[in-house]
Formats: sequence, structure tokens, C-alpha cells
Amino acid sequence: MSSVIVGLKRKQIAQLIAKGKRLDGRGLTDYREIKVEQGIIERAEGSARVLLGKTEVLAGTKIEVGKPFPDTPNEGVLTVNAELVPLASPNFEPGPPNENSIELARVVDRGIRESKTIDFKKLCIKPGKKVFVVFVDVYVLNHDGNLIDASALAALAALLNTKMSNYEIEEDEVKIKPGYTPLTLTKHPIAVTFAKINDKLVVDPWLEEEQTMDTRLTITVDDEGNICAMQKGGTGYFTPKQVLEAAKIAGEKAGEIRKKLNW
Amino acid sequence: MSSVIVGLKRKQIAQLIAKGKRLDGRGLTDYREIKVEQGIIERAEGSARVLLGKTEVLAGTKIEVGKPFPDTPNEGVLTVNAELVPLASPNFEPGPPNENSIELARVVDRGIRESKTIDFKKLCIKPGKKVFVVFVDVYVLNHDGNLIDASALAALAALLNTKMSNYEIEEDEVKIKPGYTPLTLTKHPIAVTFAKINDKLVVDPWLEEEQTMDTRLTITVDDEGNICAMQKGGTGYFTPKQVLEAAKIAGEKAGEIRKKLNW
Amino acid sequence: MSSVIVGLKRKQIAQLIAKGKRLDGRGLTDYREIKVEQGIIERAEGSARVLLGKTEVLAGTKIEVGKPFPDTPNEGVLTVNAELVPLASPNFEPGPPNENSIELARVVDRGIRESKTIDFKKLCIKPGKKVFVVFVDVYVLNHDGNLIDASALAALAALLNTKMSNYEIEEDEVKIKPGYTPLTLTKHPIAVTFAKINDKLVVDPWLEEEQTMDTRLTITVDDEGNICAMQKGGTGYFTPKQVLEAAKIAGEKAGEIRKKLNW
Amino acid sequence: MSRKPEKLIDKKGLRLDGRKPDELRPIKIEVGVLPNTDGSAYIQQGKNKILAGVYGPRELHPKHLALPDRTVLRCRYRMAPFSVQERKSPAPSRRDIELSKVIREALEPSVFLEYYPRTGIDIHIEVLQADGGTRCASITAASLALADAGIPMQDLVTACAAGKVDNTIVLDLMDTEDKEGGADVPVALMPNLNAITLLQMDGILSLEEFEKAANLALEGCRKIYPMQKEALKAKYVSVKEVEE
Amino acid sequence: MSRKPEKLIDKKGLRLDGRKPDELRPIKIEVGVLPNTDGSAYIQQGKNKILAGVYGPRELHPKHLALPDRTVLRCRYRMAPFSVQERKSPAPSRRDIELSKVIREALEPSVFLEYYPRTGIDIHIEVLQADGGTRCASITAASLALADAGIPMQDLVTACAAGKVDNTIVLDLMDTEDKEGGADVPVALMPNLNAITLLQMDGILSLEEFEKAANLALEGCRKIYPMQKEALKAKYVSVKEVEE
Amino acid sequence: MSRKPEKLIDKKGLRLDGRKPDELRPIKIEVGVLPNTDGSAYIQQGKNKILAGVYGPRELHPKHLALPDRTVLRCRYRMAPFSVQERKSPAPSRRDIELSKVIREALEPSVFLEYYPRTGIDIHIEVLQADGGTRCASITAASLALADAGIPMQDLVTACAAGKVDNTIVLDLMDTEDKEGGADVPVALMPNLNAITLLQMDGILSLEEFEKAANLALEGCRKIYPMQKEALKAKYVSVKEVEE
Repeated sequence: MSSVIVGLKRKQIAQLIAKGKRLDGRGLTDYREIKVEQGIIERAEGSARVLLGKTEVLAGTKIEVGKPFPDTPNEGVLTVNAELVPLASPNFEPGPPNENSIELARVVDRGIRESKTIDFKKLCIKPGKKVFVVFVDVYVLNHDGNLIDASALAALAALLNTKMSNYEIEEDEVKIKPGYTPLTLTKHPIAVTFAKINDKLVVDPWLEEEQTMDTRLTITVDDEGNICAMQKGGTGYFTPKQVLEAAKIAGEKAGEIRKKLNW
Repeated sequence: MSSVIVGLKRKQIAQLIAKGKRLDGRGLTDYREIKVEQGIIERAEGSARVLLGKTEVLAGTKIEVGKPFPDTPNEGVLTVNAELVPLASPNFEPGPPNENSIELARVVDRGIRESKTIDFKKLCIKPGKKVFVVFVDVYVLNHDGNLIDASALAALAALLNTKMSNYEIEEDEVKIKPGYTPLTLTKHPIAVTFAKINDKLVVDPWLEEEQTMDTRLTITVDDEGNICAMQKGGTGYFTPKQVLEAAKIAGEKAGEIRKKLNW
Repeated sequence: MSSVIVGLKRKQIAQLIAKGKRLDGRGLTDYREIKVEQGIIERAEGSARVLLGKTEVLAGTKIEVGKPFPDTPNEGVLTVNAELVPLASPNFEPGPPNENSIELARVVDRGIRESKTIDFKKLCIKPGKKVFVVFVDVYVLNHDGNLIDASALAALAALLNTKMSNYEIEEDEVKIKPGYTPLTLTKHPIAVTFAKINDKLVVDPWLEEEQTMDTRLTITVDDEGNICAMQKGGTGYFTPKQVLEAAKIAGEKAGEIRKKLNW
Repeated sequence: MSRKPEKLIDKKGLRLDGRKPDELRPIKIEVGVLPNTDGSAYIQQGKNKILAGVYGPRELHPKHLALPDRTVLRCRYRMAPFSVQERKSPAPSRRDIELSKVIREALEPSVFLEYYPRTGIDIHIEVLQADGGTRCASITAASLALADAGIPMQDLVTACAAGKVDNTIVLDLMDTEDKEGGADVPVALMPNLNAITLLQMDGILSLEEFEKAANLALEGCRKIYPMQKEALKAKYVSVKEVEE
Repeated sequence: MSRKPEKLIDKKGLRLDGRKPDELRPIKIEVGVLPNTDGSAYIQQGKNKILAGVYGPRELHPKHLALPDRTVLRCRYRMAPFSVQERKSPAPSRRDIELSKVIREALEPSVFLEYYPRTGIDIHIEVLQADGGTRCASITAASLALADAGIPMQDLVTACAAGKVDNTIVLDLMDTEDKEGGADVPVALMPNLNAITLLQMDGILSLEEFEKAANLALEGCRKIYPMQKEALKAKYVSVKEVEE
Repeated sequence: MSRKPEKLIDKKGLRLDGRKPDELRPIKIEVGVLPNTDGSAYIQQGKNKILAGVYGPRELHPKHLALPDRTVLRCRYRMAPFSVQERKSPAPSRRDIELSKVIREALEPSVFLEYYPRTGIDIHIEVLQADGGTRCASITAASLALADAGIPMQDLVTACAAGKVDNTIVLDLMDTEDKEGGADVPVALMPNLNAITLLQMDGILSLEEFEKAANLALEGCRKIYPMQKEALKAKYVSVKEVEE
């Protein structure tokens, strides 16, 4: 978009928001439609495709044998990686992960890790030597705004869909046995992202709102309504009051989404 | 060369080929002179220098202890790498392998691998844990066209020249013993490359022909006349009839080369 | 600096040197003031900060368990790395090590290694399998000339300050025990760098002298006055007579520095 | 961790998935699936799931790559980390780089490059799930993505492999057949021009077997071609319906 | 190899290093410490030892990154290999890259970017020793380095974390508290504008706990702010003294 | 896997390969061996086998590296993976990068850089087999490649090492002597100008030993210099013969 058009759009979006309205008809704290489809990649241990409006994210999990971190020798490892696939936007360049895809992966990672969704102790094979590594690969297929919430949903849905091969330990080697056991998750952390536009907060910004927003705040909330991760992004600021307001709304929105998805 | 000169050269070459002739006097299915010199790099387990006309390729082999691939735990590993050394052409840029050197290495690799030239089972030390890795490094020293055929010849000649140190296994460790044993090869796959110029096929294109050709086809043939690898390259196309014609000629040419080299 | 100013500065420096004087008042073989502060990074096994005039270098050591080199299975490993931190000069670009930081690290490394300052045999845990790796990381914080001498001093001072955790070997694993033992060093190699300006040698060139010098020579000398490393740098040349003159002065200067620092 | 099957063709002459030797896997093609690209297509062929998208013709970055007399076609083939049995590192493998090259060279003969001098066209292919024959399915999809982007072409490019499995020449090998079988011959064709734009082979085939396999692969291409055209038509019909 | 402490808060309500829950670690700030930069600052906060330096506004390389209407702020946060328990590889980690981004975004709202179109400002941060809370201490120092470089700003940016340790909300977590504790909330503030420019969180906090922690962190920022101004003044007084 | 020899000098004062202490290894030099370069040379010194080639003066890429008042000399030293005992990774090692730098700096004083402003000269060195002293043999060959390319120079650069082995100062160390010996002093010289353009040293030498070794190395250079000139002449004689 040319900068003139962006300027006009920004004005239009801001004026609407001042009246409590949005360009696509939503209320300020309404999410776009959420669709979750699980198990669509049979080769993966778990997978899910999430549509958040037109934003589309595919996540797949793989479980491999690896080494624990030196400071947590009795725990399995979680590795979240995000790819901003060039197909998803003309602005996504091919190449190694940049600061945007790294931030996306790390925010999704923290939501899962800090909420203690996965019992990492159960993923230990031989303390200090061998553990299971859970890879979650987030593939952004269409970018229409709010990649964090869509990616966090896709990652969680893929983990909920994950089945590990049964195994036994023989002479310190992992031998695969027939059958599968689902990965047990104890929590369902939901990321809720706010955009600040013209000093007002809106939930689940879509692409045109993101292009005009001042700044962004993501709050991840667990099943008990506790906050387990936050991330401010963008070059603007929030007042302390706005942060607390957002934290309260995030709890409500996370509950609604969890209920809607039966999680 | 300026594009005007390329245009003139292209016309000249095409006119000659239409008459069944070539700029350097060869017939359409004639190879340039082939010279093979083996064992010139004493530090390498095997080595060979191949001259195909003025095209010059040096190949060296190294054998090291490594890990097998997970899907072939009882087999040694072959790794072919090709370097388009900047000395060989002003158009070769220094830097990590690009698509041309990777394609070259992989076509040479497939010819050796698919023809089952090497008995990989014999290179297993401890199944799933330790095997011998055969490195073939192809070093292009002068580029005067048809790097694939020259490189495939150099790689094969270096393998034929390869001697492994004798060894015994002590407590899962490889201990070197005095003496050497030649690597046994069961096949002699020969790559035969065609250029299509003005809808005619010529064998073993040299640099000026490559600069004017529409497209390229390599067919690798084993001692029984079986095809074990093919690779079309370049942005043109072949008719099905041309492909079959090329396959037939490739068998004849491979036989001639094998005979000439006493392989 | 513009090239005109550089030209004027060069002339001024050269004229002074012809008279045996330097822009900052030093004699031709005088060092700037040397300050060494050890133990300032508590997280490191050893550390030191060196000021050579305004040139400032911080070095820290870390000791980890690693693998020996194949040709020295009974010896620990020394790894010297140098970072030309962008803070130190507007001319230092962020990014992976370039030829200047690699040369700096390797000259510092050779001085320590070749003088046999560290008894690497004592750092072997299990021959061929496990040894201690001594990392020396040289961090250049302010560049005002003669980075080699300052870095060599900082690396040596950090090594002299290094304490290893006590340990015992249990089932081939290193178990940390309470307490520390200092790393024993047997030598104190000192690097002495000369700049050749207008066919005269000056010791410890500072930044403005480096910008105008023809070439550079570093001579590292051990406690017995033996030479253990040399490195000519820059695009000029030395006469054989100048080299021998420098070697003699280097021995004297190294002795003075060692005495001053009580090493 | 999958065990190797003992036989790839059963007594009735049928393959592991019940197909006859000359039978294609079920194919589903959809055009115009990615709203942010200039053209796109999705293909399912067996368990292969592949997206192809096109940007351009557009300004080239970096600019010095631009050519005065034609557009520059670039192609990037990648596999998602979860698309295969062992997780694939997201960094491009040597195989990714070779396949990007041969796919580009398979598509380039179909495009009128000289229509858009000084520009670039980028083809991005993402293999979401791999099941043997991804390069062929990628070409089939990518050619449709080019068409969907409105790039002028002489013909669509259609691709299919044939090969040898338990001494039988078979069409459209799936993953196990590819890995355990005796040979694989991927072919790309501009059907109207009878022009082969991709041809590779690995395994061992006699001259006769090769001829049979190549012909079978070409036949496969000719079977897929109408499905491509159908998918293209479906998109424009649905667009028209929306517009009306 | 350090053993984990059993309790992070003792019976008297004091922390491992003897601090009260709402107490900052000792802080030492110095401005103008790096002669070759345009502006610089050094901070010690507990055992954190961090240098920040600024170059610019200056010409941007590569040039095509320049913007017609404002300066481009870049930020590079790195940790020295010897700054942490296990040697850190000098190559940038994913954490380094994320922190460089959030630190830049924490500082950018304070800078009048439009004063210097077509230029760039580079902020380099080197963590020489890390002891928990490096991103906050880095912001505190980097904002001073910008001021020292004479970059026009609306306010200084001051940063501090609060968190939860043994069920107590505490200020300015040190390394062990950060690793073994229950939550960490780093916050950056432009104190005069009451504007939060960095906010992250990990761990588990109820809404009430979060509110308490956020307020404590903001209080921490307001305690550090005068130290920043003091350090800035000290430099200019000493410069003046030198000049006189 | 080679075993270490017990003695490097035998009772008769001869070395492992039968040489006297001040004896060079057999040297074979050929000029003009690579048809696609602007100048080239091949050297065998003992078992060292090294190719050097030159492109230029030519336009520099990227252009912003060009200098208004002189040519830019670049040098790239690499070892073939099969050139050494343990296979060398094709990626440049830190040693490769240091050697590229010191070789360039050894050659640069000989070239009239100001003759070709805004251009670049690229020197590529490929070590096909390494046997100790590759940097010196590379300089000897590269200087001839520059001459063969017609680059105007004040003098050829000739290089040779001396060192200490079993307490004897010896000339032109081969691999085993280099690895097991006590010191190595590689030197490059412009013989007509008596100008030392490369000087490195590792090992332990007293001042007297160093002086002796340095003088021996310079003597070695002066022995190789006529061989260089001979090789250059041989090429132009043979060219002339061809032309006649």
C-alpha cells in the first residue's frame, strides 16, 4: 500500500474505533471466526490447521530422542520453531529465521512452557543423557494479522493431537513397540493479543489494523485464569491502566475460546 | 563474450551441426580425447585426474569412521562433494556450493550409488553405530564444458584407485593395522552427456557448445548396458523420441569409453 | 578522518619519528602505561582487564569438558577467540569474525601455545575421549592501537587468574567437588609489537601511528628470552637488519613488562 | 521406524495400496487457494500435500539480477519439518536446492519470459506432507499457480513418475515403492507440445524397461493434464459466480 | 554446577542476598565510558556488568535501508562468552535476537526519530557478566548512551523487573531468583510520561499477583530514574570541570 | 594414523628424507597452466602440489569495494579436502582465512597497485596436496601467476621456511618436521630489494637460533628465485616457439 492510502486507512480505522466499531464489523473485543482442524498431517506425530479469519497457520509436531539441557537433566526438551513462509505474504522474504519469526516462536514457546502444559519429567529416558525432544513447527500459510494467537492455537491443537510411539528401553537404546500413547497435556494456554490504535485497545487485530496500530500486547492465560506469558511488541507504549485492562479482558477471552473449542 | 559474438557463434555452431559437423572437427557423437591419471595425490586414499579435452577434473577420496543413516543402519555412507574452483573459470564465484555444484555432485553421486558400484554392506563396522564413510571430493580445475562426464570419470577412477588401511575392531574402536586393501568396486558407471542444439543432439559438448545449447541430458550406464541415472538440465526440452535416441547412443558410448580405459 | 588529514598527520608523525620523538611524547621504544586488573568477571573461571594507554581489552576464560584433537589424544585443548566489539571502534562491523579478529586470536593463541605456557597433558581426562578445553575469549572494548599486545596481556592475565573446579572421575563422568585449584602456568609469554613508519621502528604503536604505518611486526618472547611467536602484518616490508633489531628490542621490552607486572 | 514390506506387488498384481500397475493415486487439485499470492494451487496426490504460490512479474531484488530482455524465473522448493518421517531441518538441504533447480528448469520452457523484461517471477513450493513423487506433484501445482497468476504460457506443464517395483513397471510411485523399489523416472511434459521438460532417473533399468517406464510416465502426465485444466476452470467458474 | 537453594526467602522475609522483597540490588551507573562511541554508559546492577554504546545519527549502510522521513534505530544485544555459567557461543542466539528487538522497541518511543531523516542510529549492548535482569539493565544503560550521544528524546527509559519467588512478590530478581522463582515481569517505563515501553512476563501469576508485580516493577523504575539522571549530570559536571 | 618418528636427524646429520640440513626439497615450477585464468602457476615442493591463478585487473564486485587511487588485491588460500591426512571440510577454516591475509600482504608490496585504479585483482590458491610449508610455496607460485597475468611488479616474491628440528637449524621443513620439530620460520622475500614481506614464527628459538634460521630461510629464497625466473622464461620461450 502507498503511504497515502495507509494514512487514509489509518484515519478511517481510528475514527471507527473511537466509536467502538471496526472496519470488518467486529466489536472491539471480538475475535474473528476460529476454525481448528486436527490430524491433517499423518506423517507428523500431531498436527493442526488453524484459521483465524483469513489468517492460516499449520503446526506439526515431531518427537525424537535427544540430549537434555545441562541444567534440567531429568526433563525432556521443547523446541518451537516458526516459519514465515513466503507464500503467506509478499512481505515475507525467504531465508533463515529473522527477528519476527524468532519472536513469534519464542512467544508461542513461553506460553506452553511457562504454563507447564507438558510434563517434561515424563519425557526423560536416561537422566542427563537421553530425553525426548518435542519439536513444534509452526508454519504460517496466510498472513491476515494476529499471527501470535493463531500460532499459539495451532501449536496447542497440534500438541493435543500428538501421539507418541510406544517404546521400551533396551541397553540404553529406545526400541519402538507397536501402538501409540497420546502426549498428556495438563493445561490449555491461550494467547490473547491486543492492538493499541489511537489510544484504544482492540482484540485480535487483523492485517489492516496491524498496519495502523501503535503497539501490540499479547497475554497468555491458562485454564485457571493465571497469566503465564506476556509480550509487548511494536514501537509504541501502554499506560499501566491499559495493561491491567488488557490483562482482565485476556482472561475472559481465553475462557471463551477454551469453551468454544471444548478444551 | 558479448551477446553479439554469442549470437554469431550460436549461428555458426548450429549451421555446422545441421551438416553433422562441429566447430572443433568432431562428429556429433564423438568424445574429445580422454586422459586418466590415477594416484597422483598420495595423501588421499585414492585419486585421479581426468582430462576431457581441456576440461580438467581432479577427484580424491578419503575414508573415515562415521555414523550410518538411520534407514540403512548396516551400510556405509557415500558422500560426494563437488567444488567449482574459481581457478577453473572466471564465472565461478568463490563461496559455499551453489545449485550448479550441488547438482553436479548429486548427479555423480547417483551414478555411483544407483549402479551399486560400491558394496556398502562391507563398509559397516557396528550396525547402527559405526560405519565407514567414503568421501569423494570432485575438484573442477578447468572448465571447458561437460563437467558432469569428466567429474563422473574422475570420481570413478579415484574410487578404483582407493586403498583402505587394514584395521581390526577392539572394544568397538577401529584400530589401524599395517597394510592396505583396495576398495572393491563391482561396476563402472559411465555418464554420457548430450547437448541439444538446434534440435540436434551432440555428445560431450564443449564450452562453446554449452553456451549455445538449448538443453542438456545426462545418461549414466552400467557395465551391462543398464541405465542407472539420468538428469535433464537447462531450460529447454526434449521430445520423447530424442530421449530414446540418446539412451541408445549413451549405451554405445559408455561401452566405448569402458573399453578404451580397460574398465 | 579524511585522506587529506591523514596525509598531514602521516607527515607530522614521520617527521617527529625521524627526530626520535612521537606525537604523544613517548620515546621510540616506550610503551604506553599498562594497567592490569584481574578477577573482575566472577562468572568466568578467570578474567582480566588490560588498559594499554586508552586501548582496553577484557579477557575471560571458561573451562569445559570436550574432545581432544585426533593427533594429540592425551592433551587438553586451548581455544582462543577474539571479538572486535563494535563498541570499540566505529570501524568495527558487527558480524562473524573477519580476517582481523581471526588473525588477532591466532597470534595470541600461538604465543600461549608455542611457549608451552599451559601443561596440556594435565588437562587430559580420558585419553582420546575426554579432555578439558580452555576457552580464552578476548573482548576488545576500546581500540586505540596495538590490539595484539593488549590482547596477549589480557589473555595471559586471565589465565594466571584462572581457577578450575576440583573434580573426580566417576564412571568416566566428571563430577565436580568443592573447592578450586588454580591453573598452573609455567611461562609468561609477552607480545611486543613494532610499527615501521618512514623506515623507523617504534614500539607499541597507538591508533594514529597505526593509521600511518607501513607495516607491523609482533614478536612474542618467553621468560628465558626465547622467541616463541612472530607475525608480520600489513602491506609493507622489513629489511633483515630491522627484523633482528626488533627481535633484540622485543626481548628487552618483554623483560621490562614482566618485571613491572611481577610475572 | 516403519518395517519394510516383503512384497510390493501381490499375487493379483496389485500394489500395497491396492492400485494396478498403471494406476495413478487419487489426485485433488485446487487453484487460487492463497489470497496473498498472485497465483496459487494446492495438490493432493496420494498422501502428498503441496502448496505452490507465485509472486510476479514484479520488481526484482536485488536489482542487479534483472535482465534487459526477459523476466527472471526463480523457484524455491522446501519441505516442512513435519512432512517426513524423521523431522527435516528447516535449513535448505542439498536435495532442496537441486529440486528447486530442476523444477524451475521444468517450468521455464512453458513461460513467455520475454513478455516482462527487467522483472522477476518467484515460485514458492511448500511440501506439507511428502509421500513419494513430490517433485512431480510440485511441478503440476506450480504450473497452475503460474497460470492463476496470469503469466502467459505456451502450455501447462504436467509431471508424473513411473518406475520399477518387484520387476514390474508401475505408474506414480508412492513413498515405499520409491524407497524399496528398483527405479524411479520422474518426467514433466508440456502435453500439447509433446515436450519433455523434466527427466531424471535413478535405480537400474534396461533400455527396454526405461522406454516402457518413460512411456508410462508420459501417459500419466496426459491423464493428469485434464485434471489441471478442470481445476483451473473450476476456479474461474467460481470467481465468475461470485462476481455475478 | 551450582546447587539449587532450598528456600529463596528466609524466615525473616529476606532474600538470598539479604535484600527485602521490595529492595533493588546495588546499582552503579557511569556515562561516557567509551571514547570511540558517540555516546555510552556502563551499568552494574548486582553482578550484572553491561556496556551500552551508540553511534549516530550517521549514514546508514546498506543505504537502501534508509527512510525518507526518519532515522532508523538498530539495536544489537550480545552476551560475552564468559558472562554466564556455561560458555556462550559468540554467534547470536535466538534469545539475543529477540532481546535486541524488544530492547529496540522499548527505546524507540523515547526518540524523536523524525529529526534525522535518512540516517541510522546503532545501539550496541555488551553484557560482560549476567546475573538476571540483563534486558532491563541494558535498557537503562542504553537510554543513557542515547542521551550521551545527544540524541533528542522525550524522556529517558528506565527498566526494572519484578516477579514472584516463594510466593512473595519481589523486586529486581537476581539470577537464582529468576531461574528458580515462579515468575518474572520485566518492565520499561518513560517515567515522566507514565508510558510502558517494554512488558514481558513468564511464569505463573494470578491477575492480582500480576498487578502487584507490575506496580512494584514500575516503582523500581521510578527509583532508578533519579540514578540515571545523576549519572548523566555527573558526566557533564566532570566534562565541565575538565574544560574549566 | 602415521606413527611419530623417534629421530628427525640421523647420525650422519641427514633428515628423514635424506636431505642435508640446508637442502631444499625438489622443486618443480610451471607457469601458465590454467587456460581460463589471466595468469597461473603450479608448484611442487616435496609432496606439496599447489595451483595459483590470477584474474584481473578487472571490474570489482561488489563495486563499492573499489578504490579511486589503486587496485584492490584479494587473495583466497584453500586446501582441497583430500590434501591432508584427515579430510578437511571445504568450508574455510580460521587458518585458511589467516593464511589468505598474510599471503596477500606478502604479495602486495611487490605490485604497483596505483597502475589500475578502481579495479580488482583476485589471487586464488588451491593446495591439492599439503606437505608442510604450503604458505611459502603458495607465495612463490602466486607471485609467478601475477607475473604471468602481466601485472607490473617491482620484483618477484619468493618464500621459504627454515626451522629447528632435533636442535638443528634446517631449511624447508616438510610436514613431519613441521609437526614434530621445535620451530618454524616462514619468510617471504623480494630478493632484488632485500625486503621481507612475510615473517611468521612458531616454536621456541633463542635470539641466536632465530637469526640463524632467518638467514637460512632467506638463503632458501635466494635459491628458489632463479627457479622462478627460469619457469617464467620457459613459458615465454614455449609461447614464442608456438607463435613462430
